This record gives sequence, C-alpha cells and structure tokens, in this order.
Amino acid sequence: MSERRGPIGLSEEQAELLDSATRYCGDKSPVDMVRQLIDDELGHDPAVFAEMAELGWLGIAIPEAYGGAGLELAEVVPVVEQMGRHLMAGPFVSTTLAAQLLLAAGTDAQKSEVLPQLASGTPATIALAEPNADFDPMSAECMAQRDGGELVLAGTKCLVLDVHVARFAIVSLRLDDAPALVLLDGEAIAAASHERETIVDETKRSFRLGLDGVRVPDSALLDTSNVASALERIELAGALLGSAEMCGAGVSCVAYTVSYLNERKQFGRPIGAYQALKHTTVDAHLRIEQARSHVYAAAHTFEKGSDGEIATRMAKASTGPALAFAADRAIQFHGGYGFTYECDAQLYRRNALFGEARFGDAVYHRRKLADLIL
Amino acid sequence: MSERRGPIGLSEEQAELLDSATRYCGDKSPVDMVRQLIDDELGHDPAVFAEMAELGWLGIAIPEAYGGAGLELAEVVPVVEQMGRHLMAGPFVSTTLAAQLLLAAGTDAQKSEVLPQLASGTPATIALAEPNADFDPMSAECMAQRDGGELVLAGTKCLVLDVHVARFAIVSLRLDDAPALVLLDGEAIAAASHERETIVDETKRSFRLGLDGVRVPDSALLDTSNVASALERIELAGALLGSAEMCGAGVSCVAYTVSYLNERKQFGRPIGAYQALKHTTVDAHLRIEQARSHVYAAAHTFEKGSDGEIATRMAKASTGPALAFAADRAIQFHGGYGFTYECDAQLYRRNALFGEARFGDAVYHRRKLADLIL
Amino acid sequence: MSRPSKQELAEYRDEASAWFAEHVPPPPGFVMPLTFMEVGTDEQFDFLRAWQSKVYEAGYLGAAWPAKYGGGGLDQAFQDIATEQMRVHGSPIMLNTIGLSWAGPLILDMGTDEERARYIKGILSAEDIWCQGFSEPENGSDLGNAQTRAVRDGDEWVINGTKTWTTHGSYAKYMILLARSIPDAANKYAGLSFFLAPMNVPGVEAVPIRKLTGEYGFTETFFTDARIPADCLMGEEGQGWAVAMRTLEYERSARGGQAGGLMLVAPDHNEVAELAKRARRGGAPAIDDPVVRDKLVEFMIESRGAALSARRASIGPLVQERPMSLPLSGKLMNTELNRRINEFAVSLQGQTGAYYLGDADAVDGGVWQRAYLNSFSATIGGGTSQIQANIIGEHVLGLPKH
Amino acid sequence: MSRPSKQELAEYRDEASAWFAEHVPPPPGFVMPLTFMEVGTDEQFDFLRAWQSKVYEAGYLGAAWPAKYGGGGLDQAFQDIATEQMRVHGSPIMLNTIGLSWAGPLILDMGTDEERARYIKGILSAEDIWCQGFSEPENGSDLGNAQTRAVRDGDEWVINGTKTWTTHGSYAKYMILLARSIPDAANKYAGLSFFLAPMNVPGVEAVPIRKLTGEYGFTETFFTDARIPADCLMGEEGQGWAVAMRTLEYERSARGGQAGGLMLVAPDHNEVAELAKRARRGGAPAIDDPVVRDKLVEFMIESRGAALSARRASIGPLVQERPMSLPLSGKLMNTELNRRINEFAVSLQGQTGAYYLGDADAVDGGVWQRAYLNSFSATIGGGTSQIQANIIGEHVLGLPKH
Repeated sequence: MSERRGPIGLSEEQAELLDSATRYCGDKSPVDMVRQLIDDELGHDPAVFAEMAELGWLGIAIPEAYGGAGLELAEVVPVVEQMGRHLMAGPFVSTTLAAQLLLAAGTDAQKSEVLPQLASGTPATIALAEPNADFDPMSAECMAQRDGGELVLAGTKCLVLDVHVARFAIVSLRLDDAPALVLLDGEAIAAASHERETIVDETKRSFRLGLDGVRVPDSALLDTSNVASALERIELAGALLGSAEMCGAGVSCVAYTVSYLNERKQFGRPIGAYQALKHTTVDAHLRIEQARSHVYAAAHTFEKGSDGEIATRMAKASTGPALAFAADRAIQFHGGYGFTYECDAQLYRRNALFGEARFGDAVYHRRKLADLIL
Repeated sequence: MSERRGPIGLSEEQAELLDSATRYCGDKSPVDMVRQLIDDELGHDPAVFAEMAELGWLGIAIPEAYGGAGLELAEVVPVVEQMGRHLMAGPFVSTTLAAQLLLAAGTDAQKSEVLPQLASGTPATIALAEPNADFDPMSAECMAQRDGGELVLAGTKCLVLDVHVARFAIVSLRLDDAPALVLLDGEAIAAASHERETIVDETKRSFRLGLDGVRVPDSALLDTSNVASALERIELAGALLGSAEMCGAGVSCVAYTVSYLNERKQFGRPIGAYQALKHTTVDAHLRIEQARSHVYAAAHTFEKGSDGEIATRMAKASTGPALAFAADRAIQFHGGYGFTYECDAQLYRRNALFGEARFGDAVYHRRKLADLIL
Repeated sequence: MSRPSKQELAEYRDEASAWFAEHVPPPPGFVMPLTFMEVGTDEQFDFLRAWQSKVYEAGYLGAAWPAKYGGGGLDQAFQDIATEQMRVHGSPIMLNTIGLSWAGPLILDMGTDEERARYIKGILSAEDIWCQGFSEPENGSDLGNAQTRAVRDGDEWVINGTKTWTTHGSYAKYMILLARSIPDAANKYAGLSFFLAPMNVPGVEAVPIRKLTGEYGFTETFFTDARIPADCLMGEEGQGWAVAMRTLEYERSARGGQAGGLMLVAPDHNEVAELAKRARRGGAPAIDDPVVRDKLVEFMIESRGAALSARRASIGPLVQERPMSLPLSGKLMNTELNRRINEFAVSLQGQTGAYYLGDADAVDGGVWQRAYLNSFSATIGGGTSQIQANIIGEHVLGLPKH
Repeated sequence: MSRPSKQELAEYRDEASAWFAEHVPPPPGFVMPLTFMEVGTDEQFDFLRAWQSKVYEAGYLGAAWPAKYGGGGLDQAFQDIATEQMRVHGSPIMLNTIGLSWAGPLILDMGTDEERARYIKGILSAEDIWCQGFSEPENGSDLGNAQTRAVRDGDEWVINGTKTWTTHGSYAKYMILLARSIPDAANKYAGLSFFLAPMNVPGVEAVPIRKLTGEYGFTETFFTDARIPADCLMGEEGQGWAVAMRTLEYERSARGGQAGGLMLVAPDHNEVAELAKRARRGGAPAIDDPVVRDKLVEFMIESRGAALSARRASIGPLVQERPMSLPLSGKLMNTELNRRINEFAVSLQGQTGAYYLGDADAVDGGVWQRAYLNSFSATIGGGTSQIQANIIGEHVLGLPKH
C-alpha cells in the first residue's frame, strides 16, 4: 500500500488506473450504448462487468489475502470517475461497497468465503436504505428474529441498487434491539420480494426488497461489535465513490455543453460567444474543477481518520451541487433541444438528482462538517 | 385616514407626497451636496430640514390633535424613499421614529407637550442600541434608578443617530427590573456624554451616548405598561423606513450604473452591450423592483396587525440584500473608477451596509418570518 | 365607451368572485400545468379546454373584446378583474394561450372583418386551438432567420420547411406561421411573410417530441408541399417580420388587446412549505430545520414579491420611471423562480429525491422531480431567459444592444 | 541542470520550513495586505519591503533565477518548495509583484545581458520597486487602445499621456510602460511600443488616488514631456503589444519564469470562523446559529477547494485534459471568494456591522468592512473578473471569442 503524504496527491497505481479506465470506459460506454441500456431490463452489459473483473478492478481495494490487489479506495476512485464521465452502468460500485462493508464488519469466515468471489467479479450489493428513513445509516427499522439456528427477517429495504444481478447482499437491520448486518446469499436474495423502483436516473437499476419471512442461518450475521463504525465507513465510502462518479459526469457535462456552444449559431455567431452563456459555463467548469480537487484529496486521505472524513464530506458536499448546476445550465443552454429527451443534458441532470440523494446530500454533509471543523 | 384595501395600493396623499418629494429631494440633494455634507461636522443642512417641516412632512404620521396631518407611516414612505434616492442627510427619520415611539408609549402629557414640537420641525431621536447587543429591541441593559422624584441613569447607548441636533431623545433602559423608556429633553441630552462614532455610511451622524449620572424627573418616564409592544412597533417602523430609504438608494444605484454602462466604451463598444454586465445589471434591477413592491405593500398594510408585520419584515429582508447586490456590482462594473472614493458606487454600498445593520438584517427578519408564516 | 364607475367594478368583482368560488374545479387527480407549455397528456388538454370554454361562456374571458365577434364588449377593467379573480380563486390556466394572447389580438388589430368573424369566437371558446410557428430547429432564438419557404401558386401558398417547439402542435387547428416568401430580399427580415395557416391540410405533419421528462408535449411540425389558401396571408407579403414583432408586442404591453385570463400559475410556495412538513431530515420534519426554514422564507418572499409586482404594474405612480419594467420582466422572474422552487422542493426530499414519477415511495408521486424538469419549458420557450434579460436590459434600462 | 533528487528536495523543504518557522514575523499590529494591490500605508510598504529583502537574502526568492544576475541558480522545484513553505508558515506576501512576476521574467527572457545585470537583483531584493503602466483612464480593460504617446527625439523618448491604476506608483523606481509610438500604424496594436521606464525623471508625476475605503493606495501617473533614454525600449519599436502579451503570459503559465514567492494570501476562513464565535446573534454566539454554520462550512469548502486546486495544478495526470485550467482560474476564484467571504464576515456582525475602521465598538476595529471594500482591488485590478472569465472561457474551454 503506497504511503500518502499531504492533502492531495496521486499514487502510481492511481495514475495507471486513471489511464486505463479513461480508455476502457470511453470505449465501452459511448452514449448510444448508455441510451440502449436505459431501455434494457438488465440495465448493463454483463460482459463488460466481467471484463472489468478480469482487469482486476473489482479487487482493487480488497486485500491480497482475499484475492484482491491490496490497494485502497483511492485507487478505485479513478475508475469510478471515468465510469461517471461516460455514464457507464453496472454493479461496479455496489459490489465494491459490499466488499468494503464485509471488510469492515464481516466475520473471518464470511471474508474468506465471499471476498475472493467479489474480487473475481461476482456482483453484490448493499441494502441500507428504508422508506421514510433519512440519511442516517443507523436508522434501519427492518428486523431479524432468532429462531433456532436461524434468523427470520422482516421489513422492507428500498433503493437497493443492482440486487437483480447480485449474488450477495448485505442488509442493515435490528437484532436483539441493536443494529446489525446480515449477509444474504443468492438463495436468500431470491427468497425476498423484488420490485423494480422508478428512479430518476434511468441508467441505474434500483429495487425495493421485501424481507418478510426470509430466513438465513445465524452464520449470515456479520460481526455485531462494530456495526456503527462499519456503517459510518460505508457512508463515507459511498460518498467518496458517489462524488467520483458525479465529478466525472460533471467534466463530461461541461464538455458536452461547450461543444454545443461552439456549434450552435444564433444571430450569426456561435452562442458560446455570448457572455451570458460563456461566463456561466465557465462558472460551472470552475465549480466542477473545485469539486475534482476535493474528490482527489478525499481519495488521497480517505484512510486518515478525521482528516479523511472531513475531506470526503467536503467532496460530496461540493460535487453534488456542482454537477447539478452544470447540468441545469446545460439544459437551459441547449434551448429547445435541451428540453428534449434526446439531448444528453437530462442524463447528467438526472445523474445529479440521484447522486445527491445517495449517501447524504450537501446540506447533510455540511451539517456533519460543521460539527467536525467549527 | 384613508382606508387601505388589498395587499398593495397607493392613497391619494401618498401619490401627492411622492410627487412633491421626488421634486424636492432631487433639488435639494444633488450628489455634490451629499459629498459636501460628508465633510461637514453637522452632516446636514438645517435649512432644508426646516423647509421639510414647513412642508408638513415631519407631521405626516402625527395625529391632527397634536399638530400633524393625521395620516399614517404609509404616507411617510414616499418621502423617505425619495430621500434615499438622493442619499439625503438629516434627522428626518430619527424625528419621525421618535414621534412614533411617543405615540405608542408616551404619556398624555408627553404627547401633548412634545408631539406638536416634533410636527413643526424640532429634531428628535431614539436611543435603543447598546454595544455588544444584538437586534432584539428588548435587550437594553442601561439602567435607571429612582432617587426621590428623579431617575438617575447609567450605561451607554450606541448608534444613536442625529443626537447632536436632537432636542428630545427617547432612551430604552431597565427600571425596577423591567424594560422602560425615558424621554430626555435638551438639557438631559446635554448632560450625557457624546462621542461621535465612525460609521460606514458617512452621510449619517451617529453617536455613543454615555448616560452615567444623567438625571431626569419621574415625569420623563414613558408609559411602562406597553414598552414591549411599543418597541416592537418601532422596530417595524424603523424597518419600514429603512427599507424605503434603501429601496430609493437601490433605484438610483441601478440608474447610476446603467448610465456608466452606456457611456463607458471598451473594445470599441459601450460596456453595457456585454451580457456579463447587462444581465447582471438587469438582475440587480429586478431585485430592486421586487423589493420596491414589498416596500409599497408594507407601507400599505403597515397598520394591519400581523399582515403588516409580515409585509414589513419581508420588505426589510428583501431590500437590504437587493441594494447590497446592486451596489456591489456597481463598484465592480465601474472598474478602476469604481475602486475610487470619487465614484458614487461606494456611497450606495455604504448605505446598504449601514441600513442592513439597522432594525434587523435579512437573516434576522427571515427568522422572525419563519415563525410567523411557516 | 365611458370609464366604468368604481361601483360597477366592485359589483363585477363580487359577481366574478362568487362565480369562480363556485366553479373552479377541484384538483383533478393529475398534475395541473402551470403554463400552456406544460400540457403533456390528453387528459390535461381535455380538462383545460373544457374549463376555458366554461369560463368563456360565463363571460369572464374576452370580456373586453368586441361583442360583435364573440367578446364581452366591456371595458378592459372588467377583464382585469376577472383575471384577478381567477388568480385569487386558484383557477387553472386558460389553455388556448397562443390564440388568446397572440393570434387573437393580431386578428382584431389588423385582420379584416371577415377574419375576425371567422377566428375570434373559436379562440375564446377553445373550439379552435392555435399554435405558433416561429422557431425552427436551426433558429431557436433568431426568429428573423426563419427558412421555411412559402411559394405563391395561383390562389394558394405552398409551404415547405420545419417548425419546432410547437406547443399544442398535435391539437391545433391553426398556426401563426412565419415563412420566407422572398428568398432574395434585401435583408433577411424583408423576405418574411406571416400566415394564419390551417393545420388540417395535406402535407402538414406534427410529430410529437419526447420531453426531457420522458413524456410528450410538443411537436416538430413538418410542411411538405402543404397548400394553404392565398388569403391566409396576414398583412402584406414581405411584412412578416413586422407582423411577428407586433404579435410579440401584445404580450409585452400591460394592456395590449389580449383576451386576458390566467396564463401562468405562479409556483405555489405554500405547497413547498407543506412538502417541508412531510419530508424528514435528521429524524425530524424538514420544516423544523433552521436552514430549510431560512431558505423557504426566502422563496416565499420572492414569490410574494412577484405577485405584488404584478399588482403594482397597474398603479401608475408606482411605476412611473420605467412603466414597461414590470410587464416585461414578469416572465423572466416567474419562470426562473418556478425552476428554483421546484429544484429546492426536490432537494428537501433527502434520499427519497432519488425516485421519479410514479414510484410508490416517491414523495407526492414524484411530481416535484417532473415539475423541476418541466420548468425549463418556460425558461426556454417563448424567448429564453437570456433573451428576456436582453429585452429588459435594452428596452427597460436602455442599455446598448449587443 | 539535472533534475534534483527526492532527497535533495526533501532536505531543502526541511531547511526552508525551519527558516520560515523561525523568521515569519508576528502580526505587526496593522492589517496585512493579501495582495500587493492592497498596500495602502507607508507602514505596510516598509514592512513588506523589509520582509522580501530578508527572504531574498535567505535564498528563498528567485531561487531558480540565474545566479549570475542575483538569483539562486537552482532548479524550479526548489523555488516551488520555498513558495509552498511561505504559504504553510503564513508568510506575508512578496511586495515587488510587478518586478518579480512581470518585469523580471521579461528581462530575463528577452532583455540584454546588460539589462539583466542592471535590473534583476534590485527586483529580487525589493531595492527597486516596479510598477505597471498599461491601463489608461479611458482604456481600462482595452489595453490595445492605449493612447499615451512616445516620440523619439535623438537618444531619448518623449512621453506624454496618463496611466492609471498604478499600484505602488508613488514608490516605484521603474515602470513597464506601454505607449503609442506609431500613431498611424496599420492597426491599433501595431502602433505600440514597450518601455522599461525610469520614474525619477522630470515630467513624471504620480498622483495618489483615494480609494473607496477612504484611504490611498494607488496613483494616476501623468507624463508631461517626460524624457527617458532611448535604450529603455524593450523589443523593437511597434512590437509593444506582443511584448505586453508575453509579459501577461508569464502569469498565466504554471512555470513561466517568474521569481516565485507568495503573491496572494488566500482569504483565511478560519479567521471568519473565529469572528463568528465573537459575533452574537439572537443572544448567542453567531457560530451556534445553524444558518451561519451552514454558510461558514460552505465557505470553508470553497476555500479549501481553492487551496487544493493550487496543489493539484502541479500533478500532471490530474489536470491532463485542460492543463491551463487551474493556473488561469486561480485569480478569478480566489479574488471573488475573498470578496464574498469578507462580505459575509461583515454580515455576521449584526448591528455592529454599521461601524467602520477605527471605531471603538467596531468588531476587530472594522477591518472586515475595509477588507470587503478593498477586495474589489483584486476583482478589478489585473484584469477584471469579467475579463478573467472571458480568458478561461476562450483559452481553457475553447469557447468562441466575442
């Protein structure tokens, strides 16, 4: 694991991954493909996901002992950023977060059994959210009850991404009146009820998961001693990867807008010559640039205790609004075309709406930050 | 008193006063005069103040029984708005607020003796603020102690406008462990220590008033039964007139900027042709227009209980930031000249800084409004 | 026509108030469009058409248009009161906006008696829906550059070209059409002519365009050798630009001969406050959060300011320096405010903001997300906000043209 | 010169860190300028001149300039480290900005050996203060339109005209001067020439201009038949525009031969947080107010983002698509942020915000009010924020020119 100094920096591994991800995601996710997959029930190309696994990307932040590369989330960030640039669909983030949650709170047996599978490309997901709940990851009200050597689950999780392809899912719930995490295998996932949700970002697949009556063995329980810290870590990991994705989308969104402002002519000149459009696009660009700096800094310091937490929350608090602004203006500046489904500006705006609602929005993170830094 | 219907409107008297104030203030307060008075110790032209009294403007909102015109503060608003347009100095607002405070809480004897003098142009002021205090008008910590038939005062008031010319001043303080108001006459004012304050708006004159050892007769005490409601009324009256002044300043500030944007040429065209300047100036204009609508609505409904309070707080919460924005951009858009003392943009910006700090700023009023309307 | 007395007006207000109080329909169970541009389903269209018809029959639409052609023949003050009462009583908008505010005033102003007799009543009753054919795919804001061709052939004009952003394109019976009839004119403006074009002729095809919301709601309109009668020409040939500009001016003057009636429902900040009571943040209703409260109040101040400004526009002494300021800026202010309020409404929803229209767990069924995306119809259509800012800068403030 | 080893650099960092830790002066009891444009009193000027001189003597300024002319003769990486350590240790700015960042690089780049020998060391030591004579009263942003005349007369140039916005005009020994020597040139740019002009000659008068803060700090510089030696001409006659543009480019490239050293102190958000602890709102410290906290954190995020971006600019792979983006946008971002933070700081003060510099009851003596007003020096001077946005739009994003 490379040593990280200072508030921002780039490891050699990060640089290499950035380079290969830049090429790979650009190749595999042209916007035609993005739109084709929107209409596809599965929502992503399993062959691409398998290739990403072959490239070793699913195991980047999994220790070598479990079949991974033994790097950190910092090295996952360039991959996710590039996926965001190309609005690339698939269970990559879900699987990565499931692996991180297992690492943080899984039993030795669970880690030994499951992590190598995740590292080699078995899709997985996490199920933390519930209807009517807010961002606090500790607010789960789903239940598990002991019944002999088994746990019987009850309640409904929502906004569970990619569970339609997941072979493992980690669910937050309450057991013995305390927060707990349970690992569902493929069979248990199949035993739950699935309902595809209608979400604003159509490139993603999200589900309501009805747990009532699902039974798992006691051994599915994760280590109960550090659920709170594991959940906080996952909130931050989710915020980091979500920021990386939105940051990538933001860079593309600005470039997409710039390209239109150069092509489209009105009153005899390209509309990008008008300062109302030019300066506002510069503003969007600068906000994305700042957010990028935060994202790289968060990646660089992620493992450094409260410094990492501060950097990560700042990244999420700056990235969501920056992408929202860039995409909002992208719609406006595309004029009549911007109002159509065909224009890609809406894809970016929907990405921002969805991303802002995951792992805490800007207001949520600013409140957390206030208590950390004021 | 004219009946007022609906949320916004204009009485005939308002229209007439608007008309004459527009002409009068324009005549008497050209910007050369404004700048000349900045360097004058007195800070205003007493002859002009006397003329305003002759025009009846000091008595507009004083009942006929006390020598006034028997109208409402609504009719004072057009006068103050026009004074704001021309950054016109003088104790007009101070005297008007002192009269309103006497009307709200003065004893019959005080009203009969003092109001006719104020209506005919004797300058007066109010002394509510104290160092380290915030906007709450009930937070006074100055003291009065009974001593025979007299009250002995102690403590320091600050941000007392125009007391250098005032013949009466109403002071908030505590007596018998409760909030109270005391009327100082010329002698008592002279007995207090005066220190001219350095304030950001150089067209105004403000003083720290040391009350230690000042003695007034018991009869100087205002009616103690409704100090709280009288102070709240004065906060709102001050907010209304402050909004009117800043709103007037805002209209002028935009016009001043527009004029420069038309004259000043760069790269072969008037700089107002550039959208970065044009659109932002439009934005400033629109914000002032909205604030104006709020000010007129507040004037129109001022006496209507909580509707009036809501309208007034909205007026103050919108006017301060609108003028601040217009003046901030005025400085910027005047370029190098905007950075000089000679450019009038700074006069407007200083007016906004001062006005925002009087009778509650936007954040303060929004908080009050939240409790009123949410 | 003598000016109506205060008493007459007061009585009319009472009558109108009573009528709207009784007849304004209850919420129909689907989203009510805030402008005619947001009509996206047949259900919405039929509902609004029926409502306009009912208002017209009751005499509260076109009250100041000549009685001879189907109007009420009253002073403009009466229509203003009727429009005010629509707003007060939460009336849905008047659907046939292009007819009521653009085509109708134009026909009354410069049409022949025959044209007036043919078109006006249908506009008021919503029997004849009108659409607008100014914008083209390549010339969104630059109307003067329109390339759709009109060629005279006997007693017909043959139209070829494409118009876009045609609101109600699939429903309209007529289009006000700007087309190029003199391609080699001295300048681009001099080659344009203006037509009151029937849509139900061969060669006119209105193809629905999918909106960014995922729904449909406006069309691209293709003209392929479409033949329309020669007398569809409005004004002289080659005067199309002047006629089009005149058409736009009705909108920009406080009393420009428009039929009146509610055309724009201001965003309802009270609904957002209600939403803040339902949405939860930090384990408590969002409305308890001081940051949310501060922002909500800010929006309520803006929203009320916009409403007050609409009223102030008619109080002469309070708008005397720049009388066109408020009429010309209403669109920009209201539509941008609407966009920002809807965006804020989504942001209040926390993780639930991730849902979209129709999801079982979406707050209010996801209408806020859609309303936000839909809000761009009004910040782009009918002159983008950027064009509006130019207009205000140049025509109200007197800043130099670009 | 071979690239320095990591170890060499690490050792240099430790040395520099130790030196600045020991020598950075304590707060002097007056406001420290954040940029050279904010120097308004002799007290500030003398303090900063002495500090620059000390830093230079210690070898931490001009470390990468040639040793032959007074520089350190080291690799640029060393100067970058020194500059970084200035920031880390809260060093005051380097005063002689025009010399260090504009005139010096230019002289090193295209001056003669004699010129280098004459000017460079005085720039580094702050012995010779430089000022800039590009802007004129009628041509603030439009430098190419400069009207100051230069007429060749024997072995002298005779200068007539007025330059404005001359920072350090009263202190400067030299001015980089853009003047028109060929009034009838083919275009306005071709008539300009560039001079390294002495200020201490008859006919040069620097008249202090009063700033909007009420203080003084820059001058209008009048040339009345001022005669300067012929060899003051930099480059060829008529190439003034190209030389001026080249001068500006040193600022816009990440490593453009500038002397280095801290030129801009980023606004200190921590001081604003401290202010929020002292200022009271609603009977409690402002920092307890959730609305204030939210806003403060927003500023801290922005402020940290700007600092991180400055670091990121030197990490190649993280800026590869648009390498000029961060270097070209630092000024705009930092100066606008500074303005907004100072404005916010004043707003925190409630009624006390009404005071100004020097009042006994003013929070922190009223420095925030002045800092806010002063902040415009940097959003206007050195290319307004609007011009900066044009530059970023055109040179970074590749948007079309106006």
